[in-house]
Order: sequence, then structure tokens, then C-alpha cells
Amino acid sequence: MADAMTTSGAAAPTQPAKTFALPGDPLRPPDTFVDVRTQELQINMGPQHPSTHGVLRLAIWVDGEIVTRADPDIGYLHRCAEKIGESVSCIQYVPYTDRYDYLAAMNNNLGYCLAVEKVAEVEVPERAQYIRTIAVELNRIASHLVAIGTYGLDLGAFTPFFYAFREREEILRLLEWICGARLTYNFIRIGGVMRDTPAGWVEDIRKFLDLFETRLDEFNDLLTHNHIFVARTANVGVLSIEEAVRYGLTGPNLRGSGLRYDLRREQPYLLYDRFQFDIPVGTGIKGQVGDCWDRYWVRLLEMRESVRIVRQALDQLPTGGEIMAKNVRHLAFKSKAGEGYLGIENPRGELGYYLISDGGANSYRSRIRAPSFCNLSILESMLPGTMLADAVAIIGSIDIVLGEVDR
Amino acid sequence: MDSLVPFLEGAWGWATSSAFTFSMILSVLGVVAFISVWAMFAVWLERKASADFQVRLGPNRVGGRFGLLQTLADGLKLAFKEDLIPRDSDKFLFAVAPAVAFCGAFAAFAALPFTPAITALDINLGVFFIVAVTAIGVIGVLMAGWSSNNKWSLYGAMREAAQLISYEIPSALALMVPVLVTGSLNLKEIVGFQCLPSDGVLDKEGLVYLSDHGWLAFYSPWTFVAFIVYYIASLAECKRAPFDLPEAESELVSGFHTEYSGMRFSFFFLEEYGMMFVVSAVAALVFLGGWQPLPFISLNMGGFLGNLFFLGVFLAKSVFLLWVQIWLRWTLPRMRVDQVMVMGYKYLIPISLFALLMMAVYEHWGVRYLPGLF
Amino acid sequence: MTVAEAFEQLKKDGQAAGVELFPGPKDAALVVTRERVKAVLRHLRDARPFACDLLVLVTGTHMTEKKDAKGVLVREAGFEVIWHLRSVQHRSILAVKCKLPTADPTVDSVADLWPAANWHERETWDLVGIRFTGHPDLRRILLPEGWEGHPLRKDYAYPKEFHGINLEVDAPWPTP
Amino acid sequence: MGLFERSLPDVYLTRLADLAVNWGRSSSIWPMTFGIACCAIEMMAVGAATFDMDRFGAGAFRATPRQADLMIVAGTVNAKMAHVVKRLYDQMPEPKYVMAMGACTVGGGPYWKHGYNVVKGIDRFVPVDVHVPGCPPRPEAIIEGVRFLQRKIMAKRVLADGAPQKPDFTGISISPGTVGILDPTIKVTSTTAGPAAASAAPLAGAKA
Repeated sequence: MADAMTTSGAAAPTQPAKTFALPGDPLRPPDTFVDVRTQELQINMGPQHPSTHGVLRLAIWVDGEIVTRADPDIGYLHRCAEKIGESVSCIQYVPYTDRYDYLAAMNNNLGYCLAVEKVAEVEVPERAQYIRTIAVELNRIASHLVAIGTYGLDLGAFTPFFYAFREREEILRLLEWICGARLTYNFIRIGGVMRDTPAGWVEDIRKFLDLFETRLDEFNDLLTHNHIFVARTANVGVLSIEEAVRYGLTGPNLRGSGLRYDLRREQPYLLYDRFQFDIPVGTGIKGQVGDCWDRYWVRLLEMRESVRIVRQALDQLPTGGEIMAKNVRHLAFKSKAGEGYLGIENPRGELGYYLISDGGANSYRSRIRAPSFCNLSILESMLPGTMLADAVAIIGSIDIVLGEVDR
Repeated sequence: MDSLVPFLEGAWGWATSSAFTFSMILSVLGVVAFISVWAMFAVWLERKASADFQVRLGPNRVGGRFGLLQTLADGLKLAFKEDLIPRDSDKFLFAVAPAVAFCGAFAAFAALPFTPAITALDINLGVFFIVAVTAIGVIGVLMAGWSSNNKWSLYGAMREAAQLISYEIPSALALMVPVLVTGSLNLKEIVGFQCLPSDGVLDKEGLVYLSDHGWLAFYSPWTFVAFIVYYIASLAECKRAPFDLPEAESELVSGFHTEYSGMRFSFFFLEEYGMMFVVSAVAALVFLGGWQPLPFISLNMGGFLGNLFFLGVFLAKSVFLLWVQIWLRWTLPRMRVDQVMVMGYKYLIPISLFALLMMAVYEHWGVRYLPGLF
Repeated sequence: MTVAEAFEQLKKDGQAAGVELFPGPKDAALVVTRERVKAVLRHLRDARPFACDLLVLVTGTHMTEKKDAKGVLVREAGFEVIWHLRSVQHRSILAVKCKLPTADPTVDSVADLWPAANWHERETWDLVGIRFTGHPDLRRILLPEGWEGHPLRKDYAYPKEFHGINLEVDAPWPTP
Repeated sequence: MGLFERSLPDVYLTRLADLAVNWGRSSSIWPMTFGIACCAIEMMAVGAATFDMDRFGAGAFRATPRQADLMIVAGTVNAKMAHVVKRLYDQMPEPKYVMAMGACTVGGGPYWKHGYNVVKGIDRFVPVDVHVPGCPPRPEAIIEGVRFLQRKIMAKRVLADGAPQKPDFTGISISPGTVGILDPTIKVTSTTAGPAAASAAPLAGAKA
């Protein structure tokens, strides 16, 4: 709502109407003191606003350009995820997980499948695990590319967005090649993956990775070290580790504050314990540790680490072998009773699924721990005191996906 | 216009008053036609250039391979779009604001000399007139932002007002440096100063001669500083990135013209591109030798063909400066409002003041580059 | 630290009153009574051996009564709230569970212990209808104000329309 | 057009004027920057480097509804969002067009049955000009949808009154048979849109 809610919206005056009288005003008694008071303005940002990354609505109270209070209003994309999780069988539910964090659909598939495999006790073949790793890490790169590109857009730099999408299209081509979809893959299935690698796929990934590493430097030239970009992001939205942990932030937002915490390292799932990779953290190169620039920088570095992981996975990919576990079809009818929580490292943080199964085909309760939901909750405490333009920079640096916030 | 009136009087025997009226109408029509064609071209250039920066193709379906008619289609569509005035707006101000905003850019065209012969209005206070009249645009923007009854619009308008007032000072101060050197506020005379022959013979016979002063941008280090300051300040004046805060899309939706649609919106469009031309043209005239193609070598041409050539050179320089504006827009992120103010008040104004002061000192000593060298 | 170790540690700290160990078919958890849950959670956050500083998830579940083929009760009716806590320092995850009666699904809010709980509790109230006492601002978060019912209850009936918007599954196709 | 809208006699001159106006409108469809869900990412992709909707003059995304011509409803609309979408539609000036992008906006998509909160098709509260199915539709599908819309606009009457014209969809369908589903009387003559056919398309379509 660009304008409707602001033009006619309820701008409840938070202070009494201003009184304004000059000392020489003949209409006023001479002892009336001059009382010039400003009034807080309530403005409405979203759900249709270019920089709210979807349909986030923020009610913002501003004093001039300074934000004094912010109240995020979510739910404009609530799609009944958890109810559907109870209403369809777990095999049917996999495509729905694509649509929550649609920028990292592979990761969502993986999180759900791992959780179901944990509850239903399914062993996944090794080759499938490698293919999963490759797909997930490629998807992580694609997701971070969108995050960086749209972050540039938020700050008024249009061109990096197009460069980011150019690289992303290459990744989408690779993922489409293996599963036939550009955005909602439904590729990682319970017990394995949908299909084996097509001929030439592995070689094309290698070619792409070589090209991509050189092109990552373009972002450094265009955005990272740009003076205006640094001025807009460094020392803006500084987040300490304690604050981040208290608000339950995970992923690049937490690592941007300087805490080396990555579930791929803390609680290795898939085969992450077989790969060498670093966990980049914010170090405050341009400003303080934990500012917007650090969060951006962590994402940029993570893409390089993902490239490393994909390379190693491609090297170790066993030739031949099963890609699907035996006997998973029965999950469409009955499962083992039990409950379990499993968290994985999504590009946005800890994506967790908590499933309760009573032995039927549908899970009795399927709860999603959406990283964006938790990350977004910090806005309320971060925005007050910043400027309006900084608010946009902070929202962009938190990198939310509304599909996941609202589910 | 000034050359047209005696021509009509002499050749066709018109009365002075009717000749004056006729030539005035002709000038206005000429400026309107030019500004429309120019805006169409500039928008097309912007779309194609941005596409080029962004590894895209840009418009290539509408009007041939290069999408040349794209802007015409846009204009046609905007003209036939519903004219929407919000219910709660101040209807009179809302309707008038685009015209007022357009006035500033439009009036500035009157004083621009395109070639030695093509000038709508050759006034002695050309520089002063342009600086003064381009500032009118902000009133229109303020009216638009206020009358829309939309908070985003109001924000955009207030930012524009603050920004324009702050950047008017350095841009005017920067223009004072060449005025100090040439001793004239007349744009034609400023260009004439830049192609003044080195041997002092004013009525040249040959086609090519060396000029003494050359383009003012290279006249002295301080004029060069003034040129850079003027160009940066002019970016802010015509709301181009990185100073596009009044319409900052990712912050203020569309800034002051959030509520505007159709034809009224296209007036703001015209104003922006008209302003872009005006500032580029002023920079080209004052600092880059106007219609003279080379810095220190001047051409002595007249007649129809000579004027056509000079017009081409002048437009080419303006288009180049415009292209630089487009280039900057699609490369740089947007600045924050306090950073814009800091840049204006803490850097540009002191620098331009210092340049003016040093230029005065240099002129007093009669040196151009460094004391003792020239 | 596994849940069993945590239970032992709680005993050692003298905080084990009202705490039981739920061995679970898959994930073990500490089951705490409604009265003690906030104190236990506070202890888990503050005590050095636990240091559960990251609240991962608050889950509310509506449980309906279920009997197996022989008529033995396998699931009691009621509500369940599960807190998943991570310790960044110890790299561990703990689950704390609390059972609530159907008639009065109310439990103490932990939004003052972890600000992260604020939105989780609002969501649980919104979708499951569990009331958190002491929450600073307990209102709907995902569904619009004025929505009726809590969708994740097992007896929830899908609405036919909301504020003039038709939400029926089989509505007639609109004709222009 | 207000005053003269579809009120003048249907003669050559008014038809010519209609052609000019329709050409302007169809060649410059400015979409609104308005993404809701997954489809929004594909909508961004269609504006980005590889697909570049700006080629058709439809790439100038406007952030405010006042300056937009086309509302691409890209993503699931739920009960909370429906009022916002309706309001945005009302804020756009005439002539305005709506593209229902993706299965969710066409008919509820995967949330049709258990999505207690999801509106099963935006037809229920705004008029839709083009439905683009897919979950999400590929960028090519969006481009095809825009070109369908262009043809629909070309067939509209602006000044002249008279019976509505039948849109000419020849030559724009990427997949053969797509057109036939909409209108079985139309035969698909060319199934691929080459560059030559595409550049001549807007004017060719007006002859019908």
C-alpha cells in the first residue's frame, strides 16, 4: 500500500495538538508562552513497498527522518503451512516446503526430508547425500546472490541486482537441468533425491564455478568497496552477539556479529564433516563488528565457501550407486510414532522442523522453525533511533523471505 | 529572437510590435518542440544506456530494432491515461504543481545560446537568470508534495527543498569563478572569452586559429575545481543519483510524485530531463567552450552550415555530460539524507568558496596556473 | 549435553522439583509442570552448566485423545508446549515440555527471558490458542485481527468468508 | 478518454486514432513493483538480465500504483492481503490491467484445499485480464502473458463505438495449442516468434 494507508490511514496523534503562539500575538493573552512542538508522524511502509522484500508491513513512527518506533506487521503471506503439514502425508508435503523459503527451496526440501528421515528412521545412500550437498550449496549461492542484489537495490544501486541475477540464472540452469524446475524444485525427496545426475552436469558445474569465482570480484568493485555503499552500511544497524543471541538470530546475521556459529560445523548433517570450509564472520573491517556491511560481507564470503564445498563434493562424488533409500514408499501410508526436531543451516539461518508422528501417514504436528521469522523479530529493537534510509538498509541486511516469515 | 526581429522588420516590412510577437511565439514553440524531442531522446538514451550497463538489451521492439519510438509510446500512453486527483488532496495546488515545476526548466531554455545565432533570449544576466529560474522548480515540487496529502510525497518534497537550497549555493559559487574570470554574466560572452584569439586580432580571416584562454575548465586549476563542484551540485539540483533522495524509490516509494499519474506525472518527467539538459548545457557553455569543438583551437565559422556545425558540437557536449549523469545514476548507490547535507555544507561550499577566493587572487596577480610559471 | 545429563544436573542444582524425564520414542525432553516451567527455563538459561542462551523454537500442540485398537489410551487430550533451547557455548540442544489441560491452556510467558520468545508466543497464541500470561503484547500475528478460532486446533472448521472475501473451496466461478 | 470514450462513429479516422492510442498503450505497459510470494522472484527474473521484459517496453517497474498500468499479482493472496490488493487495484488509474500470475492467483494452487486463509483465485475480488498458470510460471510465460495482453489492448475500442474486436493472437504463442485453448476458432499459424515477427507484431495485430 504505497499511499492508501498513508493518505487515509489512522495517523493517531501521539501527542496533543501543537500550540503555537508568538509573544506579540494580539489574539493571545500576553503571558502565553511560546510552545512550538513537533508531532510524531506515523507512516506506513508496505505491504506494497519496494524495499520490504515482499509483503512485510511496517508501521513506523518518525520524528523528522529519525525512526522512533517500529512495529512490524506480518501475516500477509500466511499460507497455512503447519495446517497443511497435518493434513497431507509427509511425501505429499515435500513440494510445499519449496514454497516457504522460495529463494532456497532445496534447503527447505532438505530440512524437511532430514526431519522425516530422523523420525521415520530412513537411511539415505551416500551418492544421494553428495548430490544433495551439491544442490543445496548451489542453491545457497543463488539465494545469497538475490540477497546481495536486492540489497544493492534497497540502497539505490540498480546495476548489481542485474549482475547478481545473471549469475543466478546460470545456477538455475544447472538446477533446472537436474530437476526440471527453476524455483520450486521438489528435488530432494524423503530417502534420497529425485533423479541421478545427468550426463555433463558435473562438468558444467565445474565450468560455472571457475567463472563464478572471477565474477564475484565484480561485486567487490561495484558494491563492497564503493564509498557510498560503505557510508550507507558501515556502523549502521550494529548488532552485538548478545543481542543477536537473545533475539534468536541465526545464520549470516549472527555470524555477521562475530560469532562463529554454523550448524554445518556444530551439528554436522549430510556429509559436512568430510569437507574443508571456513565459517566467515564479521570482523568490522569498515566499521564496527555486526553492522550492515559485515552482514553483507559474510554473505559474500559464504558464497566462496559454498564454491569450495561444491568443488570438494564433486571430487568425492562416488560413481554409481543408489540415489534413493529402499522402502520409503510406505511413508505415504504409515510412519513410525515419535517426535523429533532437526535444524539445518539454511542461507538465512537455522531452519528447523519439529515433527510429531502418531504412526499415521500425516504427521500429527509439523512445526517449522523459520529463520527469517526469528531474524525479523529484532527489527522492533533495531530500528528506533535510526534514520528512515537506514531502516531500509537494516531490513535489507537482515535478508528476510516473507514466504518463510509468514509460512 | 533578437536577430529575428530586425530581419522581419527589414525584409518583410513588419511592424516592430507584430514582429516581436511573432518571433516570441516562434521561440516559445521552438523551445517546447526542442524540450519534448529532447526529453524523448534522453529517456530513450537512459533506457538503452542503463540496459547496456546491466547486460540487457533494453527496448528493441517498439519502433524498430533500437526501440526508437519507445518514449513516444510512453508519452502517448501517459497522455491518454486517467487524470487522477486524490479525493483528499488540495486540488488546485495538485493540478498546478507540475506546471510550476516544469516552468523552471522551461524558462531556463530561453536564455541558453545554442550557437552564436540561435538564442531565444540573449540577456546580459544569462548565468544569473538560469541559476535563479531553475530554482523555481522546487516550488512546484513542494506544492506537489504538500498537496498530495501523502506522507511519502511530503517527505520527498521536504528532502527536495532542503537539498536544492543546500546545493544552489555551491553551484552558484562555482559558476561565479568563470564569471570572475570573464567579467561577464552573458553566456555568449563567456563562450566568446573561451575562443578569444591569442594574437588579439578580433576579426579573423581564416577558419582555424589558436585561442588564448581555451576552455574555462582548463583555464586554471581553480576553474577546473569549479567545474567539478558545479557538476556534482548540478546532479543534486536535478535530483539524479546519487542524490535522488526526493524520489528515492526504495525509501519513499516515488517521493513527491507518488500520487501523480498520467499527463501530470509526465510533466515531472519532462522537468527532470529538461533540467538535466539545462545543467549539462550550462556546464558545456561555461566550462567546456560551448560550441567550440577543441580546447585551445577555435573555429571561425558563420552562416547556416557553420551554425549547424556549432549546434551539433554543443549538443554533442551536452549529450556527453548527460550520459555521464546516466552512467553515475546506474552505478552509484543512493546517499543518505544527512550525508547529502554534509557533502553540501562541509565539502562543496568551502571548496567552491576557496576556489573563488584563489581565482580572485590569481586574477589579481595575473597568473593562470601556478605563480611564476605562466 | 543430552537431556538425561541435563536432568541429572538439574537434580544436582536442586531445581528438579516438578521435572520429569520424557524418554520419548525419538527425542527426549524434560517434562515440567506448569507452575515450575518458568523457573526451570530461567535456570537453564542462567546456570553455567546449561547456558541455554538461544531459544530456538516454541511449539504448541493441540492433543486429542487417542486410543489404540485395544482401547488403551495412548494420547491424552490437552495441550503441549515445547521449548527448544540451544546453548551456543556447549553446542547442545535441549527440549522442555509442559502439558496443559484442554480447558485452560495457559502458561507463563518467557518473553522477558528471551526476547525471541515474543513472536513465537504470539504465533502460538494465534494458531493454537495457548495463552501466555505475562506476555507484553499477546495479539494475533499471522492472521488478521478479527479472525475467529485457532487454525491448528484439531477441531478447527475452515471459514467460508472473511470480511467480504470469499474463502470457500467450491465457489462459483465469477462471471464478468 | 472520458468524454469521447466509445461514443464517436466507427469510421476510418476514429479507427486510426484508436490504433494510435492502442499502440501507445500496448507498447508501454508499466508494471507495478508488487511481489507477494515465490512468483515475485520470477517476476524479478523477467525484468533482469536474461529475460529482460524491457524489450517489449514493459520493463519500467513503477513503485506507485498511480503510475502503473499493469498489476502483476505475483503470489498467493490470502484473506489479509486481499483487501490490500483490491485497494491497490482501485488506486491505479484507468486503463489498468491485471495479470494473475501463478497457480495460487488463478485458482488457489496448492493451497486450494487446506489453505483456510488463502483466497482461491483473485477473480473473486478483482477483474483479471490475463491468467498465467504455473507454479511459478517461467519468465517466458510471463512474457507471453504480456504479449497476450498487448494483443488484447490492440483489439480494444477507444474512441469509436461498435462491437468489440476479436484479439489476434497469431504468432505469439510459444507453445502450439495454447491459443486454441482460449479460443478454438483461432488457428495458430506460426508457433515460434522470431525476431522479425516480433518486431512487426504490434502493428500487424491491429489489422483485425
